[in-house]
Amino acid sequence: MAPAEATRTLAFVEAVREAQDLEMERDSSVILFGLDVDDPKAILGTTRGLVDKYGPERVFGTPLAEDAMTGAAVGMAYAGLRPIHVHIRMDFVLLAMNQLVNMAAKSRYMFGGQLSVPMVVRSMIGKSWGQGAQHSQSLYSYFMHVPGLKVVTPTTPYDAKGTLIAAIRDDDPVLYVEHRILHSQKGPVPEGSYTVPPGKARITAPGRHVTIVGVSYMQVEALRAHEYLREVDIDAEVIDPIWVSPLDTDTILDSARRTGHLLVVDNAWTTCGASSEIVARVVERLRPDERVRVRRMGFAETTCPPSPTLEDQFYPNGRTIAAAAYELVRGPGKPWMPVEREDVNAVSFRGPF
Amino acid sequence: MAPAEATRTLAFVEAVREAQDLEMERDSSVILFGLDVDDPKAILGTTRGLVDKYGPERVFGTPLAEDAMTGAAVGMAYAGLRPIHVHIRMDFVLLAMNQLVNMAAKSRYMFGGQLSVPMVVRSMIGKSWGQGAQHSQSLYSYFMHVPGLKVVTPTTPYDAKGTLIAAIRDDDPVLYVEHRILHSQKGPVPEGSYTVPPGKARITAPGRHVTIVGVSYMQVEALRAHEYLREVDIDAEVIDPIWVSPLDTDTILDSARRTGHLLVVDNAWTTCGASSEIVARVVERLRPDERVRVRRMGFAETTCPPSPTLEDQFYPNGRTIAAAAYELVRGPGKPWMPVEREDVNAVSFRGPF
Amino acid sequence: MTSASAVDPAALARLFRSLYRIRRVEEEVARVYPSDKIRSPVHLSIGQEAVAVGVCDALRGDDVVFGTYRSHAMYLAKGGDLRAMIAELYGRQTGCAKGKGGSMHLVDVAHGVMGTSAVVGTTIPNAVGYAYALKYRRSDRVVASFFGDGATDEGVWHESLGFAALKRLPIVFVCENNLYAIHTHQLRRQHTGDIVTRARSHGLPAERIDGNDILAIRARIAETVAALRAGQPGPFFFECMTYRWREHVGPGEDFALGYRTRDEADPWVRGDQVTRLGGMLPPDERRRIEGEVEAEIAEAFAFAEASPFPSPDQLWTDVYGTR
Amino acid sequence: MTSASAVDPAALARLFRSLYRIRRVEEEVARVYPSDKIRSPVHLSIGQEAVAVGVCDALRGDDVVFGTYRSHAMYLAKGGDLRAMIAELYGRQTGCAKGKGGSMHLVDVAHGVMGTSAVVGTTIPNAVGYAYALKYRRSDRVVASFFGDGATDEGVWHESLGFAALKRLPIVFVCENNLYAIHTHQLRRQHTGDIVTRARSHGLPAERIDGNDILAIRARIAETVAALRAGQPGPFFFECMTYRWREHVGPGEDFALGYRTRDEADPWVRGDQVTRLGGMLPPDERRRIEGEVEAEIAEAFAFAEASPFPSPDQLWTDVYGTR
Ligand SMILES: Cc1ncc(C[n+]2csc(CCOP(=O)(O)OP(=O)(O)O)c2C)c(N)n1
Ligand SMILES: Cc1ncc(C[n+]2csc(CCOP(=O)(O)OP(=O)(O)O)c2C)c(N)n1
Ligand SMILES: [Mg+2]
Ligand SMILES: [Mg+2]
Repeated sequence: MAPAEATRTLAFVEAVREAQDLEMERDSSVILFGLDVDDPKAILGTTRGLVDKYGPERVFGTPLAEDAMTGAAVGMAYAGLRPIHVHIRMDFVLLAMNQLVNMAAKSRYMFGGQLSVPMVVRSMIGKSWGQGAQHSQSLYSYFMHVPGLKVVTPTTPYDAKGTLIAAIRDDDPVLYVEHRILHSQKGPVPEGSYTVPPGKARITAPGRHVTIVGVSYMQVEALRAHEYLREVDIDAEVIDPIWVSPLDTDTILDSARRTGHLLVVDNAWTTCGASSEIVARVVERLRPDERVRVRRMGFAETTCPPSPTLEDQFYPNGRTIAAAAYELVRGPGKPWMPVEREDVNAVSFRGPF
Repeated sequence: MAPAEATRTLAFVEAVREAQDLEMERDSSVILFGLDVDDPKAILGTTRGLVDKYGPERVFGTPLAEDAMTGAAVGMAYAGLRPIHVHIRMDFVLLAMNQLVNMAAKSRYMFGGQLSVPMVVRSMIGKSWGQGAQHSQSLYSYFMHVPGLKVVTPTTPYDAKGTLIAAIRDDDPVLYVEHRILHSQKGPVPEGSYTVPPGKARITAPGRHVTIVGVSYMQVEALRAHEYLREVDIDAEVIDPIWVSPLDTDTILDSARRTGHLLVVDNAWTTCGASSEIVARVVERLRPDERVRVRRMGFAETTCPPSPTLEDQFYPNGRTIAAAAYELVRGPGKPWMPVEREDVNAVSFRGPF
Repeated sequence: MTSASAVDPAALARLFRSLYRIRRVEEEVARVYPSDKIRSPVHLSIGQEAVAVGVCDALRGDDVVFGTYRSHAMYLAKGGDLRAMIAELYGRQTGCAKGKGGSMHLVDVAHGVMGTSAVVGTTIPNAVGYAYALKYRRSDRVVASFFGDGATDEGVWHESLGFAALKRLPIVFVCENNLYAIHTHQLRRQHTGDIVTRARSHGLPAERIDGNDILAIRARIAETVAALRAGQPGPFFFECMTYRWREHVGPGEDFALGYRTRDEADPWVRGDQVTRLGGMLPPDERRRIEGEVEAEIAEAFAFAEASPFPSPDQLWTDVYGTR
Repeated sequence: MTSASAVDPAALARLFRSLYRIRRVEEEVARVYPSDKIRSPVHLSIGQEAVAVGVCDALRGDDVVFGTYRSHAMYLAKGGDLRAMIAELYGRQTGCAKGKGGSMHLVDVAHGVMGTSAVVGTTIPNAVGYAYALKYRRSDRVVASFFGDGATDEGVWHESLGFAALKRLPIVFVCENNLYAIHTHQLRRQHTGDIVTRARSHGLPAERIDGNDILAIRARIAETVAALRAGQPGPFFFECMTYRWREHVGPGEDFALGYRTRDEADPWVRGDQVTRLGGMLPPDERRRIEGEVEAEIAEAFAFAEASPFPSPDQLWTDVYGTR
């Protein structure tokens, strides 16, 4: 579906809300539930007004019962509904792994195509303000690992809306991963319906010297790195995969071939994460005569610490990404680290939780 | 600890049993539990006799309550015990993800070193005889992803015993992953205690032309490929990582540098799996002037089908691995596939379950 | 035991046919098994058929059921296609899941068999979600969720009952309590064996039906389903006591293992519902039914054997719906 | 309410000190919060202190407790170090978790505070496992497991109670029922609010203690712990009714949100146990205690402010024990 032109600026939160609203208006099989979706805070505003508009049968809070509620979503999907199940932290999805991996992912296959599971699981990655060990994880690689699931990590309000509409209409289970820091970001969002369908990445800044893939919130930091790198005449191409499963390897591979350097920055641990997958796919597909130098960045291989001095080091940021890209392009031995700039500033976060 | 000399041949199952027996004899803090560990089948024999020897307080079956029993193991470990928790299928560990990832992995860190979690989770990967979608998964990459956990995938009776003893004595949570097809394999196993400590891979067949890393059961198939490849004068070096976390990148990197070709064969899906991690680590560490051609193999990117004709294609095997290694070394365009040989035979499996 | 006079002859014949058919299908599976033609773990319901048949006979064709890896009985009782089931066990293209499910994942959506799972407890919340959808759609259809006593150990059982009670869903929970989870007796897993009280604590009516009595089961489920269709809020819970005659998985007996005795089994075998209902029928009607069933079974096994294995490209289909 | 005469004066003073200290620490946290010196989500127990203080006063120093992200009260009541707690909230190296835990992961093993978790329900089985270890070691120590009404929605709550009952473990489960999980009332999550009956269905004694009454709580827990130490088998379950005065997370009130009313809160505020116990003390003893506590709190905040942040290399320590 071709998007209408964007005549307005919306926050990410609003884009999510609107996508759900439009789809619920359009299709009575879409229902929305999860802990606190109907409470006064309305999941950071992403479900604001929906219970009033669609009633408590279509929009409802649940008991604290992640496993059963995920299983219920699967059963609703069997029955022809299109449930959206919301978790305010991705960390809680660990309680729902059995249903997601053993049932949602496998139903279509193990029932020989007799059943399908058109459901969406929305979950949010936390960061900052001392949320620490259990409120900061980005576990999307778990779902990339398993055939039968799709995973999307939108980073702009435009994509937030378009991918959510695509996810709701998709006949497969989709993990829709929001980053709390992105929630407040604003951007152009067309009115009406449009989809940003699975499997297509976007070049968010064209460049010649190095390809930087930024996943989820790290897309923002990758764009900052792009700015910093201009200072040293490095022209970075930045790519947002948007959907990490199915993953658009072609766009990334094509870019890496052109620049000869690939830096994948993930908002997650690198080990067995999206960054290792992207690197592996690219190098595996290079022809014998091709070379691309590669590097991954992600969370430090530690638990996430709440103390600000430690947390600063836990995450990659525009400057450390720029430094890594510099080293990749110019070689080791002459390190460079940009000085922090006001105009390439970090977003800060102090709740709400 | 230096291993005594191996004067006997034991089955993998027996090696596992003996490791537990020795450690329980040595240290009263070691206790063993899980569904059916005390039943007549004794987890394929791996817990045979232990309840009689150590009593029902130290060796006990549990309710079907994977989440709470994993949490209980964490609490026992806090209290100074060294619990071994057994799952007859790794697929069931999906019910225990919250405790493993949010508590076991993170306790030491998030409690500032005040608590530690010396526990072992044994779980088994199923294969064949139509076990299908939910009895065949190898989810170890989930645990490689998360700092604070260790993961071991032994493939010989010798390593089964030595790594299990190391895991029990380790002060961190260890996922000990057994493959059902390996359970019946026999090999030399020293009497008495010895450890095969974390972080050291083994070259199981030296070679010059291509490095084949085989993880878990795929180690057996990699060794078969090694045999087939002799037919075409390709001398494959085969490596068993043994511990996938911490992973011995050095040994693999060193080999890949020598052979110039790296084929990683995992007993799991490739996407965000151990194979993508191994490939990414190796290529990331190559110097600008070095080249290694890489390729991954693993489960087909589908759900595991029970029907034999489909299952055959789902898994890599000695012949398909040899064919892939051949292509990697000799280049595309002249494919070769060895003819099945009796003397390089597949193990077959028909239960017990 | 519910007296036979309460049941009309047509129903009696129907129930007997279903019981006998399931028993004989599973005996045939067990007979064929050593030939390695069925390369799939089989969890037989022999001895337990009365629960599935009693419950499903009280359901309508468009009602739906959810079960476990031990669901041959439920599948057949609900009307699942016999040929497709045997072909599935044989791993053939013509199987109900095209050879991609196996014995533990029987399905027949057209007849309301909504899927079965190898992971204990897993289909219980699926059934609850389906019931939510029915209520949301103002349907008068109902859901039956089958599971073993072992599943009641799991947290998800509680969560599922709690949510079903909270939303007053049109679902009947059916616990097939055969006293064991694999080889472990219920009382070695639960401090109190009183499952009904635990169910009730979530705020739903719950009762136990003793004696593996098909007529009692059928009567109570029929009343309950009628109430649900008439708009009475659910859910309802039934614990049906029963007994597995064969080993947990596989074709044989397992008394030699020592975890249970033949003495324990004896009263259940004596109370066998196939024999009981057979005895309630006129002998020639019984013979006629038996003959028809035998022919049907022979034909189904022949069909399975003659069916092709899935072609290699089938590995890659049914992974995703939208590409 | 349990009458004051039943409690000796020393105990009264001790309980008041503990209540007052927790109240004032949290008020101080709330006061400092807008300065952004505490960069950590805070879940205050203000209004609920009586449960933690009543329970912990009945425990021995070497008994252990497990709690939730809302555990300032439990931590302090059990004897957790105040300075280390405030430093942890400030993210400092001197914090109880060296700045690696934050407000939601308080710990003080030397004083039996065995850890708290941000994921609801998660420490309940940890507490059960610890109790298993105590029983295995023939210890006379006991475990108290604290959690909210929300945690009783979770399957793991049932699984944990079931296993504790099966193994007769020396553990006291303490449900702090403040009627809400975040903004959602218990009766919008549970068809019946009768948590005690659900607990009991697992085969353990369970009772409800109304009115946030610290003396009643302390008396019942003391009796229970004495019985456990005397060898009576556990577990025991208590549902302690209480009420959160402030918002779910953060320093302020939240009546403006509209999910609950001041009218609902009023009786709880009138029954405030800090005021009640303060009123039972001789005025100058009360003033002396208050003065000492204020000084201690001021010192603890000053200590935290003066403490260094963790050095960068601290990021990498405490990930693994054995390398
Ligand atoms: C979550 C989970 N844990 C463990 C198992 C292993 N297992 C397979 S069947 C079974 C027993 C289940 O007993 P019950 O629910 O009573 O069903 P029955 O086999 O008696 O029909 C167990 C423990 C499993 N399949 N799933
Ligand atoms: C497993 C899980 N699900 C959801 C949440 C989000 N959450 C945080 S606190 C909370 C409410 C818990 O209520 P209760 O157990 O009654 O404790 P209280 O906050 O009232 O002390 C919820 C739902 C969580 N932290 N963990
Ligand atoms: Mg059973
Ligand atoms: Mg509460």
